[in-house]
Amino acid sequence: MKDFHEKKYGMVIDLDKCTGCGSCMVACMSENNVPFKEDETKKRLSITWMKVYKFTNGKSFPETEVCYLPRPCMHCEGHGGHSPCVSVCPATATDYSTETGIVSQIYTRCFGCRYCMGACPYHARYFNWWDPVWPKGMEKQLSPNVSPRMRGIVEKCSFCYHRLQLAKEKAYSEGRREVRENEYQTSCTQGCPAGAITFGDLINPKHEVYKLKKDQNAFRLLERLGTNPKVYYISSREWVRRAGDNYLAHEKTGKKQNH
Amino acid sequence: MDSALIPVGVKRCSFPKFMLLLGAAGAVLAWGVFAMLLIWIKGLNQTNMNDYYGFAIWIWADLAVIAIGGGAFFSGFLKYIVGKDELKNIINYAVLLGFICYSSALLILAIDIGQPLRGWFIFWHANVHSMLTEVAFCLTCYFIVLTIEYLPLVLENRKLDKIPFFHNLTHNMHETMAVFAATGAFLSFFHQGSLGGVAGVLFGRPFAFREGVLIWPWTFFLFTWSAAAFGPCFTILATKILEKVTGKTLVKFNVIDLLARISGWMMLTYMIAKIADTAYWAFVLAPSKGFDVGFFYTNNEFYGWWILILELVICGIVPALILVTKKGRASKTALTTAVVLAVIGVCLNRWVMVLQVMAVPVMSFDTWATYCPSWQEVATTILPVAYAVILIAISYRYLPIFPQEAELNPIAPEEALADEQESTEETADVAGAEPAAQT
Amino acid sequence: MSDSDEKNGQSGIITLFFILGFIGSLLLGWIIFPELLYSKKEQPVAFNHALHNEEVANGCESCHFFREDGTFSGVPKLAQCVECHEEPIGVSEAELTFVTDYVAKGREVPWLIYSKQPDMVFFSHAAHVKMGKQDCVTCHGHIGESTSLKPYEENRFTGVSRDIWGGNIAGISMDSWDSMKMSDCDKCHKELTGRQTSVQTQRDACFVCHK
Amino acid sequence: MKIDRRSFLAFGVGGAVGTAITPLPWKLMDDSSIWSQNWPWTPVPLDGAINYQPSVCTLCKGGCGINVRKIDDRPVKIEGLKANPINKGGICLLGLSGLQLLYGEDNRVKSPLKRVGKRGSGKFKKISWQQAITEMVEKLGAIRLKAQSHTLACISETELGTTASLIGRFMTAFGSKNYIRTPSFLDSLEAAILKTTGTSAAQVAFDFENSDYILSFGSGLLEGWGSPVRMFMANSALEDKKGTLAQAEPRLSNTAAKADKWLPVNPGTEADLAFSMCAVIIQKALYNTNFTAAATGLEGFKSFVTANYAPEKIAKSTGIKAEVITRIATSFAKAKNPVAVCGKGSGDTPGSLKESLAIVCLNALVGNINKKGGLWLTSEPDYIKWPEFINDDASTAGLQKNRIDSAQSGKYKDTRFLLNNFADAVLDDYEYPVNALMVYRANPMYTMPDSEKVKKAFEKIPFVMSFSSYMDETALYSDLILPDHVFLERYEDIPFASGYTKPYIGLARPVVDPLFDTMNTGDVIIQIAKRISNSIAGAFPWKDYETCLKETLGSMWAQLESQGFMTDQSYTPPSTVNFTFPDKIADAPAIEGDRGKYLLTLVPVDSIRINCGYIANPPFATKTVDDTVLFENDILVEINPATAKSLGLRDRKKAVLETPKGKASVRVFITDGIMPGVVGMPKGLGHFGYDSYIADKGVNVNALIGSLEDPETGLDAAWGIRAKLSPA
Repeated sequence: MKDFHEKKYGMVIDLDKCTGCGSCMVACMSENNVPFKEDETKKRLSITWMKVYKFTNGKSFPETEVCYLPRPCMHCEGHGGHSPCVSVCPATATDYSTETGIVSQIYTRCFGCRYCMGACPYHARYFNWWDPVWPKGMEKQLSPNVSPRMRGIVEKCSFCYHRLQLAKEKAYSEGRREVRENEYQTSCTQGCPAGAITFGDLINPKHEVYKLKKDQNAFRLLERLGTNPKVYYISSREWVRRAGDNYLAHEKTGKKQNH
Repeated sequence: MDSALIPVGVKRCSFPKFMLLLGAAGAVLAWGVFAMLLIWIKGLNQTNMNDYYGFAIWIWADLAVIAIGGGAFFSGFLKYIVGKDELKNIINYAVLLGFICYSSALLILAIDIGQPLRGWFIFWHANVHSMLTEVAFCLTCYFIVLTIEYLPLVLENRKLDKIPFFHNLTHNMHETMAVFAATGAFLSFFHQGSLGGVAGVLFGRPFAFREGVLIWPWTFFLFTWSAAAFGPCFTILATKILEKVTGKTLVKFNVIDLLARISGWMMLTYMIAKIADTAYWAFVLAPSKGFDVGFFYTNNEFYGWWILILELVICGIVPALILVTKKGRASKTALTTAVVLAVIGVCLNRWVMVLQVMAVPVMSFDTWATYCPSWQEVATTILPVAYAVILIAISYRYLPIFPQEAELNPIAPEEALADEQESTEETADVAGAEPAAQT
Repeated sequence: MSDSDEKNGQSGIITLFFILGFIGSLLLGWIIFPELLYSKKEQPVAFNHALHNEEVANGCESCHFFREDGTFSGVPKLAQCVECHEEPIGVSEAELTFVTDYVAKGREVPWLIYSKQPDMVFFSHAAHVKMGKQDCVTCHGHIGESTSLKPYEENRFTGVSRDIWGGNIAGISMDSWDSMKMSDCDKCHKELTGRQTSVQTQRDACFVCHK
Repeated sequence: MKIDRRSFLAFGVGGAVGTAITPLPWKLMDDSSIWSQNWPWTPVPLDGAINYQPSVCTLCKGGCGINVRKIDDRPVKIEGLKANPINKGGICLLGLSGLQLLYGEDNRVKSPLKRVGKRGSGKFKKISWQQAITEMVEKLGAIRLKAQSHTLACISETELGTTASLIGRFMTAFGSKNYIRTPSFLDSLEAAILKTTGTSAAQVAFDFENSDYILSFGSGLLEGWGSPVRMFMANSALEDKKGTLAQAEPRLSNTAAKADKWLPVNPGTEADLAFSMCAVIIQKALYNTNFTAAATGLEGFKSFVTANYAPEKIAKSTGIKAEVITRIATSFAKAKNPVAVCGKGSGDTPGSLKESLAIVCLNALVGNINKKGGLWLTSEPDYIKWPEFINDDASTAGLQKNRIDSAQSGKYKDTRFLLNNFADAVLDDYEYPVNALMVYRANPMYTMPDSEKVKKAFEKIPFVMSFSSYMDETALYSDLILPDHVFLERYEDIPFASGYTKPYIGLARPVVDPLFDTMNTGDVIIQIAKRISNSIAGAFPWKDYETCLKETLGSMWAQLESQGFMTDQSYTPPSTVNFTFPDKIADAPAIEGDRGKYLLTLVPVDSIRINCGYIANPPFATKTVDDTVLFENDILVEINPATAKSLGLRDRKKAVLETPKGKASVRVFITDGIMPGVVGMPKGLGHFGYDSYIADKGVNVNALIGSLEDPETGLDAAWGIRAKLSPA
């Protein structure tokens, strides 16, 4: 069956390489004009489009092992682009593009009902509970390529869509329609010092992600829910792969539902 | 002082006493309005919601008031469509309660959104796939219907009714009320259902997700069914409360009995469906997503098995069984207990379908979310209660809400005679569904 | 005066008042309101597009050019103007103002941009001009042939240029350059590209024109 | 005919009907939503031409290349520079947050300031550069007049590069030997190398990129140790080639989490563990005979380690089972290119000589010194070749005096800097008082252990001058602040990337015009020098800093200017090393504190997400800090569930942490990722300088720990302290 996408941008994150350093988080914040407050320790009120989760194998000292898992928006495809969040937005503020596979969020369309946040099992969506305020002088850092958000709306990772917009402009001015793999990379991919993140077109065999997603240790988060996410993870550790989804005690890791 | 406005043939408390009640309720209302303004001006940071708890007490309140306001559509349905004519003696009050519930729900929604000025986008840029769109449209339409249903009642005020235009309007509206009642029932079926669908379609949330038919998950039908079943209980409860407050019997027992019996059977059938749904979810659906049902009720500080038992058994099967038995209905205590439990039960169901849904972690390495509303949220949630007290008080005092009141509470003969004559004259040409008691 | 006369007179008055209210509100809504809604400002320097157009070799793109990375430069910066206007050319008043107030002081001219979209809009000139082969006039009208700049009007409430909504207060546009609302973009996209990449709207995806 | 209520009603109805068919209500409704979409108080970033400017980041000792994205003249984002050999395009979160350290007005010192209030009160008055320099000249001139040149001291993060060298030269010309560099693990390694190879002033580097087995003794290789981005890449490279990382550390740090083997070792016994591994390697004859044959003293070493460090013997004290020690030692020795590394945490404490010797010996046994994938001895860059100058009598007299910190003479003649002695020296007037102190690229008030003592010492120094760009703790305690440009506003040569094997010079360049009235410290030094005395002026023949820098770099300038860095990637170290195994090693000082009174050991916890150096953590970086580290303004200390149980402590609840140095209110985070009996306390929090986005978050661990003098090097050997923890 031919994929209905023209491009299907996605990510493969190698958890064996991720060191939990947090560069991806700051790379994202500084690229996307993400605001910050004096106190960001209440994590459920803290906007982090890219968030590094830390979890353990649950064993006690000294058998404890730790995994760091960077979580951007998964840009779920769901069934035919009806991702958990896109399908519930009452005002069409979030949408699924078959051109890129990206789940868009239009801040000015959103009126802040937060239904999408309730729908997203990854908690990739964040609400602007406050007006964004930059400490004196710091608003000079804001990039014009990403629109700052106002209070009262939901925002989330856009796969640095503005970078594709810019890459397209460059391609067009050179008479090309196609954007090259290295011309469109997300800020977190570019910033990751461990080189753990790979980004590209999941359905283009020439792209790195196409090969990596087929790794025998590749998995996606909560596949059993049918969210059909576009972010793949690779881990050589079985317990990490198992943590990627929910399993009944007797089930084997990787057992998939039929959809 | 305001005797000219008070319906004929009934007695009301003194005006100062009435004002005292309004004043007390008004103070609470003012507190709620203050909180509401704070939220509109400063934003939703005034709440204790967070990125895990984007839906919280308000959405619960919305779902709950609409569920208990379900008495309006279902009584209307029973009276106008099914033809249970006895219900005319309680339908006014049911409509009033419905009007209060639905206007409250709309107000809470307006507070709940982060950008109220863009609230109309839900209509203008509607996404037809969204349950919330369905909710917004049906809710608004049904609110209009309720307004139309409530309006003739207002116009029946002794003073207003003297204006011929209003008098005729009332008459004509009563004529066509069956049409509105039918429309209301139809709309209600959808929005009660779509409110159920709000949680049921969340396929990223295995605690809430249900399969269903076409675009509607089972919760869609369960919500409609439960609103129809439990809504009348609230109508009965609110009547009981008003009777307690006024110290009068306002509705004859046969009316209550009928409503309670229908409600009881509805509840019983609903409970069967709900238990079947819960069982299928617990043993088939949730496990297919890798969840053991026990997971949803353990490993957290608040949500235990108790909530399931409370909802299904104590506040579900028990009141249903009381209400389907003649003996249960006949006992005042049993009946009251049953309707109280039922109202708690339906509210609890809505709580579970909003707040527990948000609390349950989905990613294996995520944690349970807890939430406790801020005073601003509490105040704005209580606001509708104060508003309801005020509107009920005013309506009861000045409008002929309970057609049987005069009959059940005869007042001193001379007064009554004078009133009687007047009322007979005035109501002479008002035929049909005129609820004013003509004995 | 008989009762009925009085009654007739009374209803006449009521009708009159109704009409007064009706007409008054129409005047208010259609004529006074638009006047109040927009503020008017003159451009800092009188500029003659037609004149410049004759002097330059490459039409609009001589001054409104594409940068090397494909982005569009928009309204020229002072540095560009200085390339020719280091010293006053001619003796017009505007020229003198421009050279003394801006060139000499090294101050950027605070041009008021008619076609400035709100921040959430991403508009790719490259996509439209380079790829789509659209001409400037389609969206910007015949500004290139104008000899003077019209006053800049701004919505007092939203701070957006009037040219986005368009001059017509009812939002009706006759020519393609009359307004620059989302619906205008969308109309053209639908007609010319026919793309249906948005799952929700069956039109072009949101992230094509938004950022 | 009369106008009554009904007429007005009619007017109103007519108006309403009319209004409904005008654009007024609809346009206003639409506009109100457009207004809400463009709230005037939500900033709209200015658009312009995107351009990039390469430079070098100087926020830590990593020396990474950065590429600054600008919109017209306005920097908007810092990215890693692909071409740079150290970070190859990668970047850490501190570097990514760098613009916050440029733009954050409330943290910047925006002009020269003179103290007017009490020390530490933060009351300053703005003065001009002219006034500021005059003030300095007068203060320093007076000291010279009183023949007390030697009482001027300077604390700096580095002694390398043109600016630091200018300051050093100024100190010498002025007549003071008291240029004190802040400590690093390399100091102790340097001493170990001197002891074993006789090579002095060697820079120690590790060829991680080519190693297949990294054995680390508490080094936070992924916590900010060395050049952080290089370390992340090295770890990924190790992952790719299926190499091994073993981490000996009491806590499950990021490094331990990524390690193939985590050895939870009792704090303070890391050296014993390393020697024990030496013993295993020797016992099993797994050592590199080529190397040991060329080396001397193996026999003595053999008998020393086998007698004292047999695995069975030290298993108990270290907490690592004998068979684990044997297994790790064996696999380490059998690896193709193994390397052992030390330097706890991010490497800003020297540690004991014993520990450094232990890892040098481990490396020597496997014969990887100056070999591919091993420990390299490289030399310091030597491009700074300035003409000799003549000291006048005042400076000659000053230079006769010993250093205030006791380094470079007597017992510690081989140690170059001993900042850990500074506070005591000031407070006890060792030989002479400190009359003036200059602080350049350092924040000793915050970073030095035993904050209370440091504060007292500062209070005793009559004149403290800071070159800080930020209102940090030291600046707050200064009498005069002469703010430097920040790294994005100035030229600076960076001749060094911590732990990197290849020769490297990076050039930081101004990517933006200075935002405030600041001045390059190099220029300040030149201007002061020219005015204090003729002889000092004679040592500074340059017009300004930029001239000096260009002259100094000479022919390298052109390439540095165009590329941002210079390197020799083909460099390999001399293959022969004259190595002597030690035959006895002095014990390191025991952890401070009474074991009876203090039942636990407090260890500082380094994290890449919290910069603990002289620059405070910017808001973006702090935003990434977990709520298990910082919650609201409370710091969380890590303890094992067993520890918590024995002390009756509950997760996330408040507790009181007490050490011989002080007391602090904390919360506890209960985790299996730490040994029982150990308390892990995050480093880099508890600033009281800076603005409210940085200050008053948690507690500074340095306030609770002290320093311990290593018996041989005098360097700070402490890592942690005894502590007790009780419920609040």
